[in-house]
Amino acid sequence: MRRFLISLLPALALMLAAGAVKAEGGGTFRSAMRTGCIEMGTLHTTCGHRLDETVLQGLVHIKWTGDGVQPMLAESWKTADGGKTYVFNLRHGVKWHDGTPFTAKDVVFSLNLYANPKVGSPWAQKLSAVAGYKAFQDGSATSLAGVKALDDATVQIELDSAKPLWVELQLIAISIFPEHILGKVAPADVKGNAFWVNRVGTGPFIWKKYESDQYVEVDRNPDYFLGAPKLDRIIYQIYKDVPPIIAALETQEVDAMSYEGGGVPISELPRLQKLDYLTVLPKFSAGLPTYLQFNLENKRFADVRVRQAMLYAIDRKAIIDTVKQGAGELLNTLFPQDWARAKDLEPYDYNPDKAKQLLTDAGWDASQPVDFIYYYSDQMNVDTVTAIQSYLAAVGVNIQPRLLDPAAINQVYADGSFQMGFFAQGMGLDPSLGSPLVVCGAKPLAMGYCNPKVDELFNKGLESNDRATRAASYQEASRILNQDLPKAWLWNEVRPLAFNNRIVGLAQHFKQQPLVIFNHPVYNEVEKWEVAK
Amino acid sequence: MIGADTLAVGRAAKGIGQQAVLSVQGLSVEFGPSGNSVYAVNDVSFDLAEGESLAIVGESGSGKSVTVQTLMGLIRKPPGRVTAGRALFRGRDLLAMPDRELRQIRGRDIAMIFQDPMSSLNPVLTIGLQLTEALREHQGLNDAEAERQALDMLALVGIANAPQRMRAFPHQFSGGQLQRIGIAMALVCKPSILIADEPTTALDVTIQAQIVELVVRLQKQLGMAIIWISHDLSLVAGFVDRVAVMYAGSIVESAPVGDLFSATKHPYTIGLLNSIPSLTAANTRLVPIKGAPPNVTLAPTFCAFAPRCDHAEARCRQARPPLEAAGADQTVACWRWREVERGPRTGAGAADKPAVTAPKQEALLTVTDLKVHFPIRRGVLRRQVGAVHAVDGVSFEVMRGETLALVGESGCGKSTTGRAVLGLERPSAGSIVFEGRNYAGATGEELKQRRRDMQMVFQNPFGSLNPRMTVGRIIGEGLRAQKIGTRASRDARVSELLALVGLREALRNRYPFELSGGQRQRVGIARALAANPKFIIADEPISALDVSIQAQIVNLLDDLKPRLGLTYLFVGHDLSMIRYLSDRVAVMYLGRIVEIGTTKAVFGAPLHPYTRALLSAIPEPDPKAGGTRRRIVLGGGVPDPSKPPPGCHFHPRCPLATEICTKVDPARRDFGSAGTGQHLVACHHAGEATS
Amino acid sequence: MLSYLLRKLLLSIPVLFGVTVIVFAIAHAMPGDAVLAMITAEAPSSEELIAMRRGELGLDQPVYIQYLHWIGQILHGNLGRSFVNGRSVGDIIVERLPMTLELMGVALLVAFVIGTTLGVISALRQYKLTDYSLTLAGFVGVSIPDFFMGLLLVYVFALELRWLPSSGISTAGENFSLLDNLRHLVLPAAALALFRAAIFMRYARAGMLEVLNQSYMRTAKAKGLKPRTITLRHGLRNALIPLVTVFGLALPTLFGGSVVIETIFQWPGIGLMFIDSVVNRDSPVIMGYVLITAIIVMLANLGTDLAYSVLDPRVSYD
Amino acid sequence: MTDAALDMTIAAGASRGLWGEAARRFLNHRLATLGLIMLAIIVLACVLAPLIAHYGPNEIDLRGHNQPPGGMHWLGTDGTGRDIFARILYGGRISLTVGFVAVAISAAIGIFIGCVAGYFGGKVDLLLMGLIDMVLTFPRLVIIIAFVAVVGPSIFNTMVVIGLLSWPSIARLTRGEILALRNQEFILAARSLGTSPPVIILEHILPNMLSPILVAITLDVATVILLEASLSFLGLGAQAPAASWGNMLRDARTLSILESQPWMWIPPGAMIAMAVLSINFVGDGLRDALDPQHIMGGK
Repeated sequence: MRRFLISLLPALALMLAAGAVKAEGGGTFRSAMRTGCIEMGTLHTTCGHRLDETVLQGLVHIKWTGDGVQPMLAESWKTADGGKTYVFNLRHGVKWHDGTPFTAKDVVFSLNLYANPKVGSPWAQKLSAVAGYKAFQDGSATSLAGVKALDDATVQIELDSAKPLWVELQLIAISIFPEHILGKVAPADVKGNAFWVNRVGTGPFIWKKYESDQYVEVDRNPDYFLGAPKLDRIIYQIYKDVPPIIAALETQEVDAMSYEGGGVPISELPRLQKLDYLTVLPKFSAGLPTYLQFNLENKRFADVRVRQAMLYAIDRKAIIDTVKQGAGELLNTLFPQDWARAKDLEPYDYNPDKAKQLLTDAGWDASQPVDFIYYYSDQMNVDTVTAIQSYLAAVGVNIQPRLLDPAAINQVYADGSFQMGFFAQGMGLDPSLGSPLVVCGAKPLAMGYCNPKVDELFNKGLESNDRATRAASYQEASRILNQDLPKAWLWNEVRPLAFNNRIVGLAQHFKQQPLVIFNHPVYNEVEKWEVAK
Repeated sequence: MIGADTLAVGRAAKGIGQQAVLSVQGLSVEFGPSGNSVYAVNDVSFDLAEGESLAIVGESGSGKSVTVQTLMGLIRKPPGRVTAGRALFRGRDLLAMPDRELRQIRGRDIAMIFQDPMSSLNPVLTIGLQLTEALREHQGLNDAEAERQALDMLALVGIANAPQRMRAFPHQFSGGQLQRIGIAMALVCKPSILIADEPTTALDVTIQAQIVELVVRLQKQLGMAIIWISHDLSLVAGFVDRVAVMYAGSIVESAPVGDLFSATKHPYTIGLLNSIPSLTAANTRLVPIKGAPPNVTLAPTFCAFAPRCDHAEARCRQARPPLEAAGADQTVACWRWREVERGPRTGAGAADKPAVTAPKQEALLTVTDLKVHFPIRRGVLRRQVGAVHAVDGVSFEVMRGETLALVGESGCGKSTTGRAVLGLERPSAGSIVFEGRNYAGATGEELKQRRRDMQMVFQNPFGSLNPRMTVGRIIGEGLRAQKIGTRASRDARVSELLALVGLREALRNRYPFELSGGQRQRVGIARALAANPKFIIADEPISALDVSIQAQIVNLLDDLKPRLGLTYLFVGHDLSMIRYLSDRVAVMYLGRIVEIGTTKAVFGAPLHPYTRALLSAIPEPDPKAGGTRRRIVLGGGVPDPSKPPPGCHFHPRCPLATEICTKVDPARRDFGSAGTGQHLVACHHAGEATS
Repeated sequence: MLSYLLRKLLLSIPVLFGVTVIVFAIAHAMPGDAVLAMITAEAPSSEELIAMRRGELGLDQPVYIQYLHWIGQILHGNLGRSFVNGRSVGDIIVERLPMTLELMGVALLVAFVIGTTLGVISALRQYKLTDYSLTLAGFVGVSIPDFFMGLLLVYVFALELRWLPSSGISTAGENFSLLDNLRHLVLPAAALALFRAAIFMRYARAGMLEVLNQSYMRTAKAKGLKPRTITLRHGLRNALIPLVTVFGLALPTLFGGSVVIETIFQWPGIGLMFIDSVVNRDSPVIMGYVLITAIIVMLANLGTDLAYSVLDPRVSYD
Repeated sequence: MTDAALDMTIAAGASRGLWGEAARRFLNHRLATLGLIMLAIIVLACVLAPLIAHYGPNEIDLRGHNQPPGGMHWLGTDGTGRDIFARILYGGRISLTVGFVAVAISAAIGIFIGCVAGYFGGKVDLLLMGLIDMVLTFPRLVIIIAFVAVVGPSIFNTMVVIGLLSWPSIARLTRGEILALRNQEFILAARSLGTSPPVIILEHILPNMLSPILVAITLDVATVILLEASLSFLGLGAQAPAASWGNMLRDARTLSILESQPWMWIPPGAMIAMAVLSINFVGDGLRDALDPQHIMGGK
């Protein structure tokens, strides 16, 4: 037996030695991606970041800096009537990865595909402003009346009414699909089509291989219309959980991680910061207001004093300083954007006595526990919930935290049994994106909150594309939301990110990016990144 | 075969008794840590001459097996330790040589056969492999040559069809065949010493006779010396040269076999001989040795037998008697051997067997055509494809006040019959009439009623008592079950019963594991007697006990019978004991009674060939008798009871069998006379002489 | 033997039927459904859309109809389609099962070989220092949960020593090479194996000790065989027989363990798939997974019976 | 007269009785004694947690978080400044309770089903064995994960679910014991005395099958503690802020805690290992002490 063990040793040593040689061809970028980012059967991208924009592209993308729109497949566009009719001039000479020329037909096809009720994309509503959308939805029309190809390289989109911000806020989400492939598929079958695991796009990288739960490999597209990429290929490695990603970053098995799902856990920062081959961006704004959600239809939370009391009861600053290790900025209203917030908001500084007083005034029944739902299972958020639980308990609010997965949470939303919870909502780009949280009747997140004044201000905010004009509306709304507290605003989330210095261009770009942009393709100049020599 | 013969001649030329091939001197073995030792073997010495056969006899725990296993280097160390002694094999000390050397001797020069043939062969290896491996190990033979020699040896021990059987596994053989294979395995290397460690204890009496005969024949053929370990003096009396009697780790007496029986010196040997009934000697009451064999946890500084010895005096408890010469070739370890003398059944408490009151001629129990079949299910749907005919049409009567013995070899259905009578097995057919009521198929209250009058004493004193109940509760269980008396009266009854079976009141709160085997069996008897039954079924009540204890229990049963007016159905296989204690005997073979009659008639003039063979196979505790009695050795073993042979079940093994026996099941015929009473025999050739 | 196998297979039909009922009940009792699981805050769905998706997936049917439909498919050898990506569940499982079997198989084999060897050594050295240390190590081994072992292994061998990769089944994007695959396999397999090696060791030791007391061992010794021959030829074979049961019982727990280990190591087997399908309420996949593992466990039990009859000539089934 | 000598020797030493004998053998087993002492200390410390710990288990002190052991916090504090020592003790209550309660549930079900199957035999046996086979084919952890998704994660649910899924092994053991015992001569003897079936089960069968079942149950407790740890580690067991050893160990998923704040995971890890270890020791000791071989007097 001993002899057997000894004979094993060389084999073992060989295996270990093999690990030392990193089999790396020139120019591979490895990026970690969470599971779920790959399934795109209903056209919307839950993790719009990184993968989509390298293969598929839209007419326009969000600019890297987050403050504008970058022409992509549309070279330029104009509106003559203040945003009711848009005419897009498409880029010439663009080819699909399979060599077929890209034309206006693809654009018309794609917009119709999104809006097609048989496809059932949740993002169909991004096109709800397009003329003929309703008729398409209720079956009285078979396509969007407002979308027309004027010629092979020009598309006209007509809206029901003038929306000056429509391109910036809605169109950015729409990717263009090859009509010559998906056009052959019945709309109802689009979801399960093999296209989604073998995509053909127009982007800088060509889809090569997808191994379920392992990786997606994309190769350089030398014909990319913004210039041939310098990287040979990108491998998106799929991870279910964050800790293995951190380990892989450390061991240089991956070069970057996506910021969906929390980025680098704050507790791991010191560890990664010690490594000289990594660039760590510890305070990357997530544009992610975090709050306590209340069901205002439940009598216990209907009294605004109860909600205010909870905010007074929690020492948010202490939580940010300790549990969150400084990563987070206090927020007292909905909007993470500075310009959308009034300066004179009630700060709700930690004041447990006031909290107790307010609860007494509101006749709070401390003996009844509160079902408290949350979703984030990482250590920092669990600690946060723990701290909240402890602070609330101190003033007589006995919450009982339950960690649920999305399906269970949606079920609780759907059956109305929801009481209270700890959530966040990504809305970094524009204050208008917060409307699902607070406008009357918005299901499921508004939770019974309805203030017609707020609705009016949100509508007003979309009537102009002048920031100063818009700011007035949103700042007014921020004051109301600060007082009404439909949710108890806690802080704006910060997402630390880490990148391997091996990839030149990557970290530099993120340093310029002001905040995390969720769910929308970003023009990230990936074709310019390269592997350091 | 040829090899074996020439070898035998070579050895025989040296003659017997000329020189000691093995000389054991002062061997002592302890187990466990010092200070808390078990003194298993104390200062044992003996010589074994070339070609001699020596028997070492003793009860369980006497150290006989440990002695020989130590010689072979088979005891595990630790916990075992050899604390003193030498064992010279042809001048070389087995105990001092390194294991590598000893290994060369083991199996080649000294071979061993063991008690339980089933467990001493490796169940997962073929017989062929196990037979040949010693040859390959010791003689470096190639596979073909080893196989050839193994085949020769298998033929020599009488395994038919040897080439095919080489590829079979142990479970495919019967116990008797396995022991033959065990012997072949031991003898393949033609050893000069064969150690046989109770090789027949696990076997039926007819098979035992086959094995003994085989070993004796092979010893002559191969000219080897034998050490035969046994607990049964009667068995070895017939064929060994010398006997050494061991007690509590020491040899207490050693003598040529004739002298040992005729001029017995040691009180223990005398006690043993008085404990066993003889087939030929007068039927006097057994004289048991009192007490039970000791646990040897005290340093051997006194005579270990003293607590049980009627002759013991102060000296015996203070110093250990040495083994000293007490005759030409006889040694004995007793301070008082000169004063002790063996008379016919002498000793304290010796008396004639109590006069048997003539049984009333009134049937207490009548069993008619009883059948107990156990279904065999096979196949995908578990359909019944056959049945084990455990009891296959048995009829008998038990008269009030008598002891009817049901005898036969294992698997003949005698225990099942007993259980069926008590309702522990459901009869497939037949009637069981007890005091005029047919109880066959009785259930519920009726069954409970029957159980008030009938009780059973079980075989295994270890398994038949609930280990988690106190003695008192065990004895009182029947009273509680039958709801007899009050708590106080039941308590009193338990005390009464304890006294009745000769147990102290102090044992009432003990648990079975704290009792000796004999005491447990007394508890079992007391339990059966609790509700004052009329009828006791004793299912091999003594077969698991040591010889000296057997007599105690037999005497107890004997005493209780007239006192309590009991009737016994005694199930057993020890024929000499049965002859001693029963009034009538029924001999069973393969689920049927082949012969039934008074003990005197059946034992005196057996008419069924099976009965004759059975009786002839009984060892007799008298070396002289062994020579004069003619043994009928039956071939083969008992057939599978699920496929009993057609016609007379016994015909495949019967020396008298003719055409008719293979076809017609013989009816029972009465050969009795006024003097002998009813004597039924089921045989076409009953009474005919064997050729 | 054949009729025994047939009978066992026949008996397993009602058992499997019960499994389908239970697993269906569980999958459908989970709060929320596949449609609700797909809703995210970023992609809120209208009630019409939800209703439409439910209709497509058949979730609007009465529960018993859904069950009958599912069972009907199964009887046609079809495990249905994933609610999430519309792929055939059978295909997904066929694609991923080999990876799980690789992980489990290697872990089981390693555990068995190491555990048995050490157990036998321990038994042969009973009451010696080797025995005491191995026994103690075995006790400690069964006291450390496998997920924790996984973490420690990653920490030591991937992060600190950098000997082995921290996750995955092979280097992403590279052509498959066995060596690369094995390097990825070492840590997860070790995490699964160590706990079980300790169990095998305990049983092997007990089995060997029991065998050492058997009289056929004494017979073998009495024949003058070499100690090694006695141990290997006569002892080991008999000592291994009871281990077959342990082997059989290890399988269901190994499926459970692989779920955790596959998650920790991002091993793309059916365990990882199962966790995803629970989160996604992808009931066809959940049910397919449990059904397939149940069938594998049953077959393994049959295999155990067969192994018995091969290893132990005394065993014959009818 | 006959057994007088032996009577005397027995009378000389006081009878230890059945349990006394078992206790003696148990205490002779060194590891078992060690295990029992360890277990007693652990259980006692957990039960007396309010008296021993200076802090409540959920008492946060954000400004004093992540403190290494020393000073007022013997084992340091965690990410929200809770006292690890206090959480270990209170967490032990949960972990041990889960172990004992889940096993109690499974033992109750298992023994009942095993008794019914073993005693009645025939079709009932066939049916129940089918049920046992069915539950045994489920990978337990997997089904528990699915089950917890159904009923929601909580320590109560964990206990019940584990209990409801863990009985087959005990049922099988019970049935096997009954089948073996049914053929023992003392059961035959009881039947022959006219003892009724319920009394036979109660007085003869149950006490005699107790020891192997007790051993199995003891070892099961260890397994369940590990199972709870696995579930809590996956976030499916004890819910924050409640502590259990398993969810405390969850902290070790964070690599920097694993590396530089070992006081957060070594204590719960050590407690799991120690509890399981000591229970295993005790189980092993019980196995030896209650070995029926000794009291049945077999060779």
